[in-house]
Amino acid sequence: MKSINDRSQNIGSFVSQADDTIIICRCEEITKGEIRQAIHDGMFTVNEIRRYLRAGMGLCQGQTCGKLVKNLIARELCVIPDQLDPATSRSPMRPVEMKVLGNEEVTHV
Amino acid sequence: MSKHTDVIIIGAGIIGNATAYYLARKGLSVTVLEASKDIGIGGSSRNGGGVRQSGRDTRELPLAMWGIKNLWPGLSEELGVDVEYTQKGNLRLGKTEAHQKILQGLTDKAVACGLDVRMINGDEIRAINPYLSDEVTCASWCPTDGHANPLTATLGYYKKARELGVRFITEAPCFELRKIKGVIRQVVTPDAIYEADKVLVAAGFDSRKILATVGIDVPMMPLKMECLVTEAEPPMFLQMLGTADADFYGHQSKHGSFVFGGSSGFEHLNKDNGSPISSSIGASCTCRGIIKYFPALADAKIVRAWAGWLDDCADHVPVISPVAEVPGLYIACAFSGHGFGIAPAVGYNVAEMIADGHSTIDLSALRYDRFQPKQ
Amino acid sequence: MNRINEHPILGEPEKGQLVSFYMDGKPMEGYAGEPIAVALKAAGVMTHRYTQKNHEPRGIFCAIGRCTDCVMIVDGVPNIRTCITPLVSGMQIQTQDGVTALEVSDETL
Amino acid sequence: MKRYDLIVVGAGPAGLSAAIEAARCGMKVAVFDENAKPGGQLFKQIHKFFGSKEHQAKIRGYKIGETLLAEADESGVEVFLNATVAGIYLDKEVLVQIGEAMTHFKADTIIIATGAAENMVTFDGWTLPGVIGAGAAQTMMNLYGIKPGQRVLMLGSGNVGLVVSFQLMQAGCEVVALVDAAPRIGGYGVHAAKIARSGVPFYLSHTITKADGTDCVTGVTIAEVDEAFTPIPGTEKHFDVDTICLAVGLSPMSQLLKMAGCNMVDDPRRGGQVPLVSENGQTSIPGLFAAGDVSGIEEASSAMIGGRMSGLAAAAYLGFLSEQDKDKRLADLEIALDSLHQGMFAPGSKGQAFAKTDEGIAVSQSLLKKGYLDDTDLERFFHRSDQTDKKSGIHPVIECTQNIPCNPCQDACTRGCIKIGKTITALPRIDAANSCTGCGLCIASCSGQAIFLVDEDYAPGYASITLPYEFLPLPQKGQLGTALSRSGQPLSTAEIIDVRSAKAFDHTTLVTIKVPVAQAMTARFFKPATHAAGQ
Repeated sequence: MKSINDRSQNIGSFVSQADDTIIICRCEEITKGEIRQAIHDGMFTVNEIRRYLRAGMGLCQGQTCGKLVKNLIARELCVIPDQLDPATSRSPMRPVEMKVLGNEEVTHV
Repeated sequence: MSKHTDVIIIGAGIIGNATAYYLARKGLSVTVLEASKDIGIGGSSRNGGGVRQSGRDTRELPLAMWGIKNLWPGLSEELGVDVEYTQKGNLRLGKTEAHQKILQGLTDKAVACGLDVRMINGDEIRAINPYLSDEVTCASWCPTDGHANPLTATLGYYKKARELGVRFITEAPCFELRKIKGVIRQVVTPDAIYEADKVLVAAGFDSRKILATVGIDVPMMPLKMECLVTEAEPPMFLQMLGTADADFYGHQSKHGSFVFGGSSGFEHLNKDNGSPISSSIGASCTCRGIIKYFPALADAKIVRAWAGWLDDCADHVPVISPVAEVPGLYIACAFSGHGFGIAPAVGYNVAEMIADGHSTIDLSALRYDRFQPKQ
Repeated sequence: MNRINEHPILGEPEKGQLVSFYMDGKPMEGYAGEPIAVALKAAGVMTHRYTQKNHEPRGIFCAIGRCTDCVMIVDGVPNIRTCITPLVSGMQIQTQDGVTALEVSDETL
Repeated sequence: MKRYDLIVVGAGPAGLSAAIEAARCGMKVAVFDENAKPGGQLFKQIHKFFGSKEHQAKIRGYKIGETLLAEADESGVEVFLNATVAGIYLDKEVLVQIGEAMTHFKADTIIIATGAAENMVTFDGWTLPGVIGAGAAQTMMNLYGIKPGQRVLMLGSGNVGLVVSFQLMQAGCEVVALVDAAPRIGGYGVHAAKIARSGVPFYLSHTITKADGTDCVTGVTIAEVDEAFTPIPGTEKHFDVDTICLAVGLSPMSQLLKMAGCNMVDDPRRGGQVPLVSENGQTSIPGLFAAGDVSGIEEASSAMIGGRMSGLAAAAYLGFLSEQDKDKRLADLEIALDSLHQGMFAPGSKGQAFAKTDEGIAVSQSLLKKGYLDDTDLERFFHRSDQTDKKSGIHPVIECTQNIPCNPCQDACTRGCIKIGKTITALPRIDAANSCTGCGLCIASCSGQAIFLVDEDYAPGYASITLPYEFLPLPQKGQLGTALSRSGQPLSTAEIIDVRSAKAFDHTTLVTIKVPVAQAMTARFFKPATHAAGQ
């Protein structure tokens, strides 16, 4: 198993590909090329890609692109996808209006 | 690859990354060891993004003022990453006489240090930010404050440092610091022993445990804080916001989403399972606080909430210092929730401290030994 | 023409009351209680929004409220997931452009 | 704070089954589901289920859903709909959005049964309106009575892609092609055969290279791929479609488990990020269980068993069920689950290519590549002694050539003509000693629609073929049309000589056509003269 912990390892230089313009993160409109470039900038984890590019940080919170991003990183780093952690799961699981989130129903047993 | 470099930095947060970058720029070889799997996963990416001078302790204010003057404006260009630095002022809001008193005190102290900050009334506040509710009656206003994106700033420093040859190793928690012949020399991780002439401990709250291995203590406690972020909204305002009561703070990001931090008041009683999971009430409390100040945001949807640990110092001011008992060892931790805005200045000055033995800004008020009994 | 009037297995679909709503100011009809997206689909509307960065059209994608691609402005509130939001008589639905309503010229009404 | 013995998240097959078992043990149970309708995917599944009686085989998914809901109601389970779980916190606290408020609940046990989310695949134009998930198509057609489009291309030949393609045709859409990058059809051959015989072409080792259109999909280009799944230039084919449907697998929707702090693992065999669980679905957090697709992608039948198991385990955890009773009941469920886990499509055999059936017969390569059995396959599968002995009079021909867990045909035949035996993945055999009455119950009971009644002696020079038909409008007796081959090719004029509907057939109409006797073993579908099937 190849380790992704050494961030100085040589992963080759960024070479653009024909399909780099394809959107991966539909919410934030982040392309495959941008994600591949970010990996070559040293972003080796799903969390780092997310924070660097906003991929997976839009309205759907990466529900659609999560696996795509993970597979892209794995391919670019030549590791198996299982080696990479998915992004952190965070509440709320679906978008909630502030007035609703702030409106806590108090029920007494 | 040799495991010896001029400097080892423990902790790949924004402090560690910025220091690594400025050290590399001076030509030093640097290794950064990060305990977790991700770069910048701690407080660096879990804060409200404030880049402010107002409301600060006078001991750290010079760093904040110097960084805003000298580093923040050119940072995006320097790092090649948009750190979204926006200098459109900071409103610290109050609703009551008690608030007014707190704000006035902070303002007076900052003015004495030469900061352009003043108290303004409700009408003046709403002239700056028309979305604020009528309940807001006073504020301190510092027009040179602002905000930036903590995520891209932290990773921007990482990217640039990496480009300059800094070696970053993740999942490398430091078990032990070791002196050889009285000076710092080794950093022990589960997989390897790394060697350097100088070591900087910038590992947030974990710094306490690491420093203890060479008999040094920084009195600090972990304090959980929670943040939340909305969906993208149409542009509303550009100021950084805070409140006298610290019930929330935040800003609208370049992306359009609002990033707010806040508290339920129970954070100091936190119970956790080892990771900074959000509490079940934190986000709700923060939302209620925000809506009172910004009724217009009631319909804004929260897309995620997160929690993080502050390394809260006994006197709520950072420790940035060389360690006399362990030559070659340096500390930059205990930022107490104020770290992000001063991070570039800290990195720059700590790099000077390590490389040159002195720094542009006098940091002596932030020494680690300030907690020792007075003689 | 998109409605299934009779299904070989499910028979006749259950429908709510026929109500009117407005799509970018234009009156349309749908069944109360069905998702807004279904009423729009029946009326032949494919584009629910245009994206912020590239101004590209988006419509129904997951149809279960997860992907957030079908969001529109409903009664003035943006980012409403139309695939899971029930249609109510008189609703004002607007095509979303980035995070605000698409400007619709009077001639198209 | 409102408190329950058990909180179940997700009112799908696993969640409801878990809740029912737990409530029957005396537990106070709440189920939260973010949807307006309960049942999860069951109400979108209008095909008859596979398995055996204990798995509710030959019952359509939505009917199973109705039964589960009735059982949940009867056993006192509280089902909260439009109730979105925002988060799970320490001490089994669950924060739920119900209406315009957030409500805090606590439970002594929690079962997460949030199911799965669809995987996606990217290509030029995949964000255009008109490109949708297969699940979206099902939701639109089967829950809301609306067609996703008029002309559809399906990507993905797993069971979801196959089943939804058939459902699209049932809803009145035209499926122009079924495409998969894999060299073999991933789902059940019987599902593929239903689609192939109505004329839908399969393009294996093909992928979508581009969706055309500026405002919405107006067409699609596919191309053949090489072994590295790279499109081969010059192999492009274009189709005018308004809809592209993606059915490229599912991933467990396990975010809540991760958020709750369960130890997780990325297991490709289970579809992605799943919790580490013990046998009955208990995660690394005591009292917190996972059931159904969220702990590993399978199908609804096994999800229901898995749900029941975790419901019983939760009951035992809180002392509502003795350890002995739990062990006994779990052992029975284990057997039921094991029987679903046999054969060529067992979870452990994923991606494996079988050369021979369990019976030692070489599998049909044509079925795997084109979706239908070819003439050489007939030789091996149906001209065996057990099928050919019966040449005169009406007799069943069962075109079931893969070891899938299913046996309703055996129970359906009251005359004992059809034998499967104890292992439900065995291929059905025809017992020629028993005579067939032509009742047709076997046809209607076959979830794969793979049984035909053939009578070579129907009339001089003519054979009759009775086949399952689930499209509208129904053909009328005397109506003329075209007999189609297994690959959907027109063979000859066919006349409808009988149309039978019955409650026992459950919406599968039995249509008998008259064809030249030479086509007795080749004609397998009927296309009305005036319009295409299903339109």
